[in-house]
Order: sequence, then C-alpha cells, then structure tokens
Amino acid sequence: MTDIATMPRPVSFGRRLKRFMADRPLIPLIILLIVLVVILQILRPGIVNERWLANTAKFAIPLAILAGCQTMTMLTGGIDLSVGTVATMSAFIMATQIVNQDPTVAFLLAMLPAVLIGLVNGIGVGVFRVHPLIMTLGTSLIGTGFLQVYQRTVIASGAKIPDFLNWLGTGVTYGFPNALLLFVPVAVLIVLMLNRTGFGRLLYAVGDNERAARLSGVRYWQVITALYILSSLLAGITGLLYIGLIKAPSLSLAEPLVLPSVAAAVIGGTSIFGGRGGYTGTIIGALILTVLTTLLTILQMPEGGRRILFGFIVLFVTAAYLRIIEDR
Amino acid sequence: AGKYTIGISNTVQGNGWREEMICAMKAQALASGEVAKLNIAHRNTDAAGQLEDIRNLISAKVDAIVVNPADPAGIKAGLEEATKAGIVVVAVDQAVTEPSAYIISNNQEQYAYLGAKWLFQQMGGKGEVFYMRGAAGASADSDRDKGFKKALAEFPDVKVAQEVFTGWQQDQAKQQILSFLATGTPINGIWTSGIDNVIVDALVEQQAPMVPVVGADNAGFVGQLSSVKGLVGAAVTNPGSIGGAGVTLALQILDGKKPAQQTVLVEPQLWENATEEGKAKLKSVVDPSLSPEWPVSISIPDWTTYTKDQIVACKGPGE
Amino acid sequence: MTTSPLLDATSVAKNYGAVAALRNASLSVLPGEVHALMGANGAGKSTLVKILTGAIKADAGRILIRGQQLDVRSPAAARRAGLLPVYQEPSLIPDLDVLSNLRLTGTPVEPFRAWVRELGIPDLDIRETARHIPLAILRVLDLARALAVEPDVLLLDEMTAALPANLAEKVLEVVRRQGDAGRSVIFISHRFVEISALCDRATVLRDGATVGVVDIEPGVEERIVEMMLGTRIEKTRIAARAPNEVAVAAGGRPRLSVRNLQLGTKLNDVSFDLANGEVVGVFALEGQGQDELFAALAGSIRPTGGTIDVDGAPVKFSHPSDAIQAGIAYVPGDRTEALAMQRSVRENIALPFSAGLRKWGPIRMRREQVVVSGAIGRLQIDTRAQGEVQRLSGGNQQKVTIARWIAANARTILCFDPTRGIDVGTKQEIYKLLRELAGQGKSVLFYTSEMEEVQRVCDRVIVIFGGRVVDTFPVEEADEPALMRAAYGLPRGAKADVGILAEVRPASDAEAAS
Amino acid sequence: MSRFIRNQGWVAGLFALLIFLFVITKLIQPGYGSGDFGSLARAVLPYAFAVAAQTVVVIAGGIDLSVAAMMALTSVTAASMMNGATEEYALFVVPFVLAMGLVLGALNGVLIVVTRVPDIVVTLAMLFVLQGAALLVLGAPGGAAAEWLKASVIGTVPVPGLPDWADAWVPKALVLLVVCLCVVWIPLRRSRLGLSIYAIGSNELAAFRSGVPVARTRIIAYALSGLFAALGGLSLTISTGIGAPIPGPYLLASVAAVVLGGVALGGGKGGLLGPIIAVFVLRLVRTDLTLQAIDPNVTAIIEGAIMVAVVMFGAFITMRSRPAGATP
Ligand SMILES: Nc1ncnc2c1ncn2[C@@H]1O[C@H](COP(=O)(O)OP(=O)(O)OP(=O)(O)O)[C@@H](O)[C@H]1O
Ligand SMILES: Nc1ncnc2c1ncn2[C@@H]1O[C@H](COP(=O)(O)OP(=O)(O)OP(=O)(O)O)[C@@H](O)[C@H]1O
Ligand SMILES: [Mg+2]
Ligand SMILES: [Mg+2]
Repeated sequence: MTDIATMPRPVSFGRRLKRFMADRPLIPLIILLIVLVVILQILRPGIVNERWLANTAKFAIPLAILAGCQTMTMLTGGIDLSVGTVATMSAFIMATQIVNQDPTVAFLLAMLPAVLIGLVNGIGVGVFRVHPLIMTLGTSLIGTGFLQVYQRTVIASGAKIPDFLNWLGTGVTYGFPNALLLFVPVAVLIVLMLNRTGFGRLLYAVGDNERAARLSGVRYWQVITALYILSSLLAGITGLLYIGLIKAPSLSLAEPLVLPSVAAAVIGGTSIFGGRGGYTGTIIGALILTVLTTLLTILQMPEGGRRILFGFIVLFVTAAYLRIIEDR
Repeated sequence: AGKYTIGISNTVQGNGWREEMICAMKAQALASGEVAKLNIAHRNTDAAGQLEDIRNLISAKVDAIVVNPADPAGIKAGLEEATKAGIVVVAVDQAVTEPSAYIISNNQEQYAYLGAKWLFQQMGGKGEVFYMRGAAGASADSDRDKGFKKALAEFPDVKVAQEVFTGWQQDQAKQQILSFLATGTPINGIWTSGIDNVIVDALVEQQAPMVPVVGADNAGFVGQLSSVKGLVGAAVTNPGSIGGAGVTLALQILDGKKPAQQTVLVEPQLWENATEEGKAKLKSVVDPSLSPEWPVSISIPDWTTYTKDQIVACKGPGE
Repeated sequence: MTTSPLLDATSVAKNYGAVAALRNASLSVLPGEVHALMGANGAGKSTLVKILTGAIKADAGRILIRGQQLDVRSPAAARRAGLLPVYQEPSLIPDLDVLSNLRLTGTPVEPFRAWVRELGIPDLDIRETARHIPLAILRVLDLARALAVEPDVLLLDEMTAALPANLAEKVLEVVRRQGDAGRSVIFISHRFVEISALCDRATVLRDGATVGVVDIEPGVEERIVEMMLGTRIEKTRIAARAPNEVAVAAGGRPRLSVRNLQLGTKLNDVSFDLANGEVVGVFALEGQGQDELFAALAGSIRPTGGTIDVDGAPVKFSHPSDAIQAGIAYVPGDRTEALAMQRSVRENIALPFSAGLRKWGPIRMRREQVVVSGAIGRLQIDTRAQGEVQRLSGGNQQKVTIARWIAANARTILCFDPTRGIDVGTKQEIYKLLRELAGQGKSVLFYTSEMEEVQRVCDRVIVIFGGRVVDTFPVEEADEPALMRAAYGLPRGAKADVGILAEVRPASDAEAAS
Repeated sequence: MSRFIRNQGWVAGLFALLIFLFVITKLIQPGYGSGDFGSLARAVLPYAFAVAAQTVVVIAGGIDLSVAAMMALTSVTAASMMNGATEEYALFVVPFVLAMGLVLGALNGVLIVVTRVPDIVVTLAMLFVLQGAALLVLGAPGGAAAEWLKASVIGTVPVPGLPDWADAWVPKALVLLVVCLCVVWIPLRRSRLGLSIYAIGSNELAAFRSGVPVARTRIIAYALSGLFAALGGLSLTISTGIGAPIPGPYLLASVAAVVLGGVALGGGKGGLLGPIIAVFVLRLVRTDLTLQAIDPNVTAIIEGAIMVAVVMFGAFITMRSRPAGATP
C-alpha cells in the first residue's frame, strides 16, 4: 500500500565533499593547517622556509608527545595533568645528575620519578577510583614540591645539558630536525598500539563502557595502571627532549605545555569523554597549535588582543572540525 | 641563639630569581645570628593570597615581615594590620603603597632604562629592536616598560620591530625568538626582561647574525657574555640577594636603628662586554657553578654578610 | 472510517547518515483504540516513537494531531500536545529521588501514587533515589508518571519487555482500561499474546516503511509475521529435543555444580547442577534473587556462603575474568551493560580476546576477522551500521552481546533474559542457537521472564522464590500453572491453600505474594 | 537514616574534619582568636565564590576552566571603573559587574550549546579570551575600590541579642558570603530550574526526554557560574583594593574543593555546602602550615598529599559501602 518510490535525491557537491571529509577526518585538519601556514606566509612573506619548518617541528614534537599522553588517557575517559611536572622533573634531574653521574645512571634516576608518579596515578585512578583530574593534579603538586626540595640539594652542583640531548633537541640534519629520530618511532608505536594491540583495544573499551569491559574479563586497574605509567614514561622522555631544546633547566620547564597538550588532543578529534579518537589527529592538532602560536606572535597587536584571538581560533577550529566529522 | 621570629611572604615559586631571594633571606637570617626562626610563606598566588599569608603571619605573631609584594597597592590592608599589631614590615624588590612599611627595592624602571640606553647606543642610535618583555599584567613588567619607553624616547631613530611577552618562561621565549628569526626580519638589537640565555642559544643554533643582547645578571647569560664568540651584550644587575638585604633592614629596625628614609633603592649596575674594562668586570663575576637561572650577584655590599657557601646551602636558622 | 484519527503520521522518514531508520512510515491512531506497532528488530518502531514525541526530528513527513499539523520540536511540546511516551530505556533522572523527578516534569503526585499502587507496587518510597530502584520498577514508574497526566495518546515502547510476569499483567490491565476510557495507546511489543489480548489494530513496519495495517482478530498472527519479516525467513519451530540428549546430560560429571549458595539476604541456599549439553532455565518473579545468582556465577559478586564447582573442582571467582577463565560467560539482560557503544561490532565481539594481561600484545587481525565474521553470520547480525554499535537497533545490539561469547567459544553461557525486546524471527534464531550450543556439548543457564520460552528451549527448569530454589522439574512438567505455582513459592505437591492459582491470571494477586 | 548517611555523610564528615582542624589550630596557636577567624573568612571569600561557580556547572555535568579568568576580568573591570570615581558610583559598578559576569557566563553556555564542542574545551578557549580581555581593560595591576565596599568585609556584624564576645566571631566577610550564596542557591535548589540543573548533569538524555529544556538549562547554569565568578572577582577587588589582570590560583583550587566537597565530577550529585566547607578546610590547612612554619617547599607536598589522601579515602569508603563486590 505504501509503494511511493522514494527517489534517491541527487546529492549536492557540498554534501558529497562533506561526506568525503567526514570519512577521512584527517583531511579537514590538514587543510586547516595549510590554511594557517598560508596566512602566515601572506603576513610575513618568506617566513615559510626550511629553517622555519624545522623550528616548527622542533616545538611541535614535545607538544605532540605530551598530547599523545593526553590522547591515550582521554580514550579511557581520563586526563593526565601531571605530564608537565613529570617532564620537568626528569629534565631537571637529568641536567643536574649528569654533572656527577654516569649518563645511564642519570637517565635511570631521571625516569624514576616518572615511573613513580605514573604508578601512583594509576593506583589512585584504577584501584581507588579517584577522578583522574584530581589524582594527576594532586600528584603533580606533590611532584613539584619534591622537585623544589631536591633543587635545594643540588644548587651547588650546577647543571649541564648532555651533548646528546642537545643534539637531539636542537640539531638539524639535511633540514630535518634530529628530534624526528625520536618522534617518528614513538608516533608509529603509539598509532600501532592503539589500533593493532590488545592493550590499545582495551583503552577504547574501558573508556567507552567500563562495565562491559569488566564483563568481558578486563581488569580495569591493570589497564589503567599500565596506561598511567606509560603516559608518565612518555612525559619523562619528552622532558629529556625538551631540556635538549630549551637548554635551561627550570622548575617550571614543561608546565606551559600542559593545557596546550590537552587542546591538541581535542582539536585532533579525541573525545574527552573517552572511547573515541586517535593519535594521528593529535599530531596535526599539535602542529596547528604551534603554527597558531607563531602566527599570533607575528601579529602586531596588543597582548590582550592576541590572547582573545587565540581563544576564539581554538574554539572555532574544534567546532568546525566536529561539525565535519559528526555528520557521517 | 637569636631572639626574633621573622615572617616571609613571596608569591612566585619555582623561578630561579625568587629562589635565590628566599635563599638569601635564609642565609642572612642565619649569618646575622639574631633570628631564632623564619616563618616562610612561599607559593604561587595573587595579591589576595598574599594578604592571607600576611594575616597568617600576623596570627603566628612574628616580629617582622619581609615581603616581596605581589602588587604595590594590593596588600596595603594586610601591611597596615601588621604595623598595627606592632610588626615591622619591610618590602623588598618592589615598593608598596602602605606608608608605614619600609622598602628596600631594586629600581625596576632604572633597570630597564639602563640596559635599553646602552643597547641603543650600541646600535648607533638607530635601527630595529626586538623587545622581549616579561609577563603581561605584572607590575614589575609595567615598571620596566616605563624605563624602556623612556630610553626609546631619547633615541628617536630606534624602532621596535616586534614586541612579545615571554611570560618570563624560557620555552616560550625560545619559541618566540626562533619564529621571529625565521621571518628573516632584520634587527639590530634584542632587549630581554631577564629571559636571556635561551635567546643567545637560539642565535647560535640558527647561525643568525649576532646582534647586541641585553639581559639580566643570570649566571647562564653572564657566562655566555664571556664565552660566546661574537656576542656583544650587557647584563643589568637585578640581585635576588635583595631578600637578604630586606632581612638586614628588618633586623636593624627591630634593634632600634631606624634608617633615615622609609625607602632604600638598590641601583642596578650594568656589566657589558664591549669594553676591556667591562670584560674584566664580567670575568670577575662569572660563576659557572651556579644554576644558570640564578643571578650571579649573590650578595649586596653593606647589606648582606653571608658567604657564598651559606646562600648556596640555602639553610635558615634552626634547619 | 467514521471517526477522524487522533494522531495521523504520514510518510515519515529519518536517515542516520547512510542508514535509513525510517523511509516511509505512516501511522494513524483512532481515539480510544489500543494500536499495536509491530516490526522486526531495527524496523524503526522506536525511531517512530521518538519522532512522534519530539525526541528526535524527522527528515520528512507530516504529523497531524486532531487534524491539525503540529510541529513537535521537543518532548515538552509533545506533552503539551497530549502525547506521552514511555521509551525503551528508563527516563527517570538517576540522581534525583522519585518526588523530584515528578516535580521536574510537573507531574501531580497523588494521581501518580494511585497509579503506582494500581500497577502493583504498593509500597513505593518516593524519597528513594532513582538510581537505587530496580529496572523493572523504574519502567513501571515511567508508566505511572505518564498516566498521571492523563495523556490523549500514550506511546509505550516495549513497556513489558523487562517486566516479570506479575507486573506485566498489571500493565496490560491498566492499558486496556485506557482504551476503554477513550484514550489512545500506541503499544510496541514483540509478544503476540499481549498484542492479541490488548490491541484493536496493528500497524506493521518493515525496514522503515509501513507495510500494512490490520485488525487484530484470531489468527492474524501469521499474517503479521509474514508482513514483518517479508520473505526473510520462514518460521521455524524448535525441533523437539531428542531424548538421548537429556540422557547425556544426566550422566557424567556436572559442568557446574552449585551448593548452598548464599548472598546476603538475596540468596539463601541455592543448589543445582548444570550438565554439559544441557540448557537449564531459571524462572522467577521480579527480584527473587536471580540477578544475584547470575552475578555470583559470573564472578561479579562474591557470594557470602556456599560453593561453586566447575567440572568437579571448587572455584572462587573474584572478578568476571576468573569466571571467563573457567569458561563461563555472562550475557547481561541490559545490553548497555555489555557493549562499548561507540566501538565497532568487530571490536565488541573481539573484546574478550584482549582481556588478559598476556593478550595485550599485537592482534592477529586476519584470524580475528575470520572468527568475528563467523559469529556475525551465525547470529545474522544486521551490520549495515557496524561502525558503531550504538547505531544498531536494540535487537541487533542484543545479538552482539551473545555473538561475543560464541566467538570466544565459551563452554558455559549464562544468558539473562537474552530475548528481551527481540522480534519473533530473531527469537527463533536464538532458541535454535542455544539448542545448537547444547548439542555441541556446551551448557547454558537461561533466565527468562517469558514462560513459553522455558518450554521451548530448556531441558530442565529451576524456579527461584525469595532467594531459594523452590523446585526443579523437567521441561515436560513445566506447564504454565506449574511454573506459576512454583514462582509464587509453592513446589509441586504442596497444597494450593491460598487459592490464587485457581484463576487464569495469577499475577493479579502478586501483592499478596510479595 | 541510612539514606541520610548516603546523601549527607560526606559533608558531615568534612564538617567534623573542619572542627578538628580548628581544635588543632587552637592547640598550635593558643592565641588564635576571633580576629584570626575574621582573617580566615576574608581569605575564604574569593575561593568560596570560585568554588560556588564551579559547583553549579559541575552539578550540571560540565566544568568551567574559565572561572579564574572570569574573576580576573570582572575584578579589573570593577577596579578600573571605580578608579577615581565617587563612592556612590560604586553602587552602579557592583550590579554592572555582576551583570557582566552573568552575561559572559551565559556566553560560555551559549557557545557550548551552539558549537557542541565539549565544555572543557570551550571554557579553555574562553580562559584565553577572558584573560586577553582583562589585559585590555588593565595592562597592569591597578585601579581602586570604593571605601564602603572595602569596609564591607572588614570587622564584624553586631548580632542583636548576642554578647560582644560572640559578635566578634561573626565576621562581616562570612555574613556577606553566606548571604550572597543563600540568596542565589536556596531558591534555586528548591525550584524546577534547580532540579533541571541536577537532571541534565545526571542524565542528559533522560532529562531531555522528561521535557527539560536542556540547552536553556545549561546556559543558565553557566550564567550562574559567571555570576558567582563575578562575585569572586568583586571580592578580590574589595579585599585588595585593586584589580589584577593575571588570574590567581582559583581554577585548580575550585576544582579540588568541588571534589573534596563531595560533588561528583560526572555531574548530578552533591550540593554547595560541601564544597564551601572544603574551602574552609583547605584555607585552614594553609593557616596551620604557616603557623607551624613548615618548610614552604614541603607545604606543596602536604597540600597535594592531603588532596589525594582525602579523595582516595572517600573513594575507599564508597567502595566499602557498596554491597559486597557489586559491579561498579
Ligand atoms: N542514532 C542512530 N544512528 C544510526 N542509526 C540508528 C540510530 N538509531 C537507530 N538507528 C538505526 O535505525 C534503525 C531503526 O532502529 P529502531 O531503534 O527504531 O528499531 P526498532 O524497530 O525499535 O528495533 P528494536 O525492536 O530492535 O528495538 C536501525 O537499523 C538502527 O540501526
Ligand atoms: N585475537 C583473536 N582473534 C580471533 N580469534 C581469537 C583471538 N584470540 C582467541 N580467539 C579465539 O577464541 C577462542 C579461545 O581463545 P583463547 O585465546 O581463549 O584460547 P586459549 O586456548 O586460552 O589460547 P592460549 O592458550 O593460546 O592463550 C579460540 O577459538 C580462538 O580461535
Ligand atoms: Mg526499539
Ligand atoms: Mg528492542
């Protein structure tokens, strides 16, 4: 009785384009990145050169690794605000211990607090079910306190940046920053881990529906503890890379990267509520933020105006991106 | 040993300059032999938080409070209450508006003026300067801006190529200078608000043409002034040891030796490496054993009596 | 037709991206009628209800209410137009108490209380937080809340699916009286008994389009099934179990042996055996401890007393993974408890493969693909929207929860009401599947709230009342009166001195029993 | 009774902790008196408003990272408007600034609703925007506050019928706080709007289906948050007599106090009393640390540890109170 044939409506080009991009969520992000670079080039003709590309990569890499920590924890519905402190601690300890210690020992000492903080975070979140925001905030306060106490014991010994870290952080070979030697393997490992390993699967599953994961035999605390330790280790390594880049150990070295790392993950399409997202988007998110920072530095306007613009652009980018991928 | 309890309030934590200031306070309290206990409130907070700390120190019934004000006017009420409670109040590093307080301060406006003037002279009175300020909205930053603008007004041919806020953060400053260098905009000089060694690093790494750089007397930068080839620059002193001077002043007042004026200004000095004389001075102060963020001027003649070992040990009475 | 329809929807369409949930649905409801909305899983029934009540927006279509075109933009607007739904999922705010929930929706309290009593819950504490109220009761409260504002059109989406027999009976009674009082009801259910007892007409949906409207009269079931399923399947009857199967079950060591299981006040002294190759039914009224029994066997709750033996060896489960290790899998009745809704069908099915610490490494994708597609094929899951499980219809989601354990090859499956909200065709498939599993030597423990399922699928039935096993009997003896008697705590042979079982509708005296 | 414990147990426990801390304080410093209590009340004021602002949105299932920036902006606006103006002019400034908070808060809500970007990202972007705006209003700390406003938090309130010694324990700041919070909160809590705020935080879909106008309720929740933040900004100006464009440490403090106060970060649960008591607890801990002259670097460790320990303890007792091993 209801045989009114529903004619397949001709799909407009705009809709088709949108559908195309929605199925490949990275494309709109890349387009946006290119648009930002073009604007930059228009504002300052000649700025986009080999040297600038290398510099941008240098600063985007530490941000992208920390944003990787956020991506992984956000997949489980968490967040890791202690990455800044952890990175700072490992950097500071490395720079001060290398003066009197064997590099291997200094490296192990530098990674020790990372493992400890990750472990405490993991136990707090995974076993005691403390909200990750509070847990990682608390451990980062505690970590900062310890770092300050520690700092007092090593003021006299001075600090030194190991040559290798310096080479890794600032060096450029054939126009490519040496930091890529660290970043490419790390990025590939994260991507593969998220998509092709049991652990990656569990991160998504736990973040999406913890009870379902439990009924499938997943032990939540194991996943979460491993996750936060991994996140802290990555943050620790980022700290070492970053100290090689900045070459000035301070007690707040990596703190300014924390909020941008969250923003990069979100811009890259990872859901802050868990269960959805990936690392490739995050990398582009980190690049977008780095280019945006440069763009705003170049703009001749009062600092207040710059910040307002930064806020609105981040909001606009995330909103536009969500619009595109939502309508699948 | 000592008889006094001194309270200390500081609102920036984790910054090399402020850490040195705190250590100078401790070392001076120990060296003076007059202080039984220090009561230190040292954290990251704002003027309202500092009011809370000051009131807590009043509750703790200290004899004197040495404060590095978050804001000259914002803590007036707390300082007034302290004076009413019979507590000696000394502000260090910046002035405060509370008239009953004693002030021993680095002259921030002069700090900027001195460095900027030297820089503009080095530039031959003309050209483009990269102006790297501190944290937007901080009162020390706006004081320094006044000094910088004053010098700028004296050199009409000097132009600001670009003005940025480093937030007094190393990483931010480095990213800013690198981005700026990548634009290829020619500059003739760089003025920094104390985030200096990363700037020189960036110039070296990028093999950019060396231009005169003005910074503060941080150990790292002072070392660079003597060691980096082709670098012409000047360090303007901004001693963190002013904290020790503040403790000395407080003890003098407690002992009944009031100074002639309420306000004592410690005038900055400029150490440059453009002249032989300046180089010699730099050589005498350079101190690679200090953390690069620490100012090398770890003592102030006439005002501090501790030794270098004492300030580096960073131990107060009873520790 | 003489009377004009109260609600008249024509050519309603709704697309979710590539999936057309509704293509061309029409529905016309007369004043005072109870109108059934029928269709297989995924036909679009829930979607239509959501559109009619403003919970989602249609892409196309025209909706007339009392002859006037109305644009119901929100549930609030639908309320004002006199349309009140009870959705497939509970709608009380979990963190508010019942009273606040009433105030939130502007529902008058006294009529609500009256309806709640009417619906068979005499002692509701309206200060209780909704989160702490069992699902079945929540569904009834949803209904009472809708009834309390006396809507013109009441839309009930699988209202009875999660209800035990006694509450379901009350609901049907109340709904029938709505029709008598001149109000219309749109009634969605997969249970033909209910439809034929209650409804005047039925609109049948298939694949998002209305395929027919029929009057409910004896014998119309076959036609409805035909319309619902199209040529998809011919109705299969479960082959009677061969007697030798039962014999196999009787001999040998039991797969699962439960003795004197205790859990607080919920379970006292539950003992039974489950043999390999056997399907054992569990039948009980709401809240008799069946939830706790299943949770304990699945390792979700630790029992406070008693023993569980698997293959003759005692076990203690402290986590579901222990049970899974022992080959015991649990399929909860509530699919939102079992599925990662934003993940793909494949990931959901393969989830147990990655659970153990030793399985955290690289996944062998090809092998996984084979196993998963096998399970999907076996349960005939509609995979058009497989990228995210949340886009599947309720019934297909339910199938995914079972497919997981078929793929993982679990030896024992604890199925808690697996056919809740599943259409007749799929139900048949699931019955067949359970029998097949038993045929392969696996064992199934099967709780259901529908009596006829017991007879169709099970070898034996355990009836639980008040946390105790009242009776265990072979399926041949498990006719409705016997089951009901036992469900009210009267084992075979006990004298029915209360007289409640004389009537055909025993549930009307549920109050006396509970 | 058991329901009371379930619903109010945490707040009661927190209150007991507060009393315990007062006893400790009195033991440490026998001279601790009404004047010191007044100081505590004044110190609590901005934190309490920040926490109130955070609580409202957290109950509504969101989070507001722009609280501190909103306080900074409203504070500099008030301070610059009152700079050099007459005492009476402040009568206009106060409602103006409160309205500004309300509108900017509503803007947060509108952006969240319209862009459909997660609240944490929208408010992060707004953090930059509001900070920038604050810098445009005042480039450096400055401005002024009317004398009568400053006087409104100093001293005590003579309560008729109370002896003088008791009056001394009723500081104006505390009365101001209680009045401001009660005027907004008590009518709200009992109203349909208040229920709607809890409803959207508890289960947004169910709320929508119950006929709650979800978007409007969310906007109102953020508007209220803005109002409380404006009160916080005003209290900053009132207590310091200036406005400072750099936000103080109120964001993290507010999130921490919300959680300590028993408001679940997921939304739908808790009230305003718990977080306010938590603020008193945290401030009093700070007082005790100062009174005891604890090493300032160790205080960071202690504050972080208290936060983590209390929340872990809370998680622990919730776990224990659940029926034996029930699915979480
Ligand atoms: N949010 C959504 N996104 C994508 N597809 C959806 C969504 N909701 C429903 N669908 C699709 O729409 C179709 C109809 O779903 P609907 O829930 O209306 O079915 P139903 O008739 O109620 O089935 P059931 O009896 O299983 O509950 C299904 O194919 C389903 O996959
Ligand atoms: N990653 C996977 N992909 C596809 N199928 C799998 C996967 N892991 C297990 N299976 C299937 O699930 C079933 C049970 O697997 P399981 O790994 O539990 O067996 P197992 O005997 O415990 O293996 P092992 O002893 O190697 O751990 C097998 O039929 C297997 O084919
Ligand atoms: Mg449905
Ligand atoms: Mg269904």
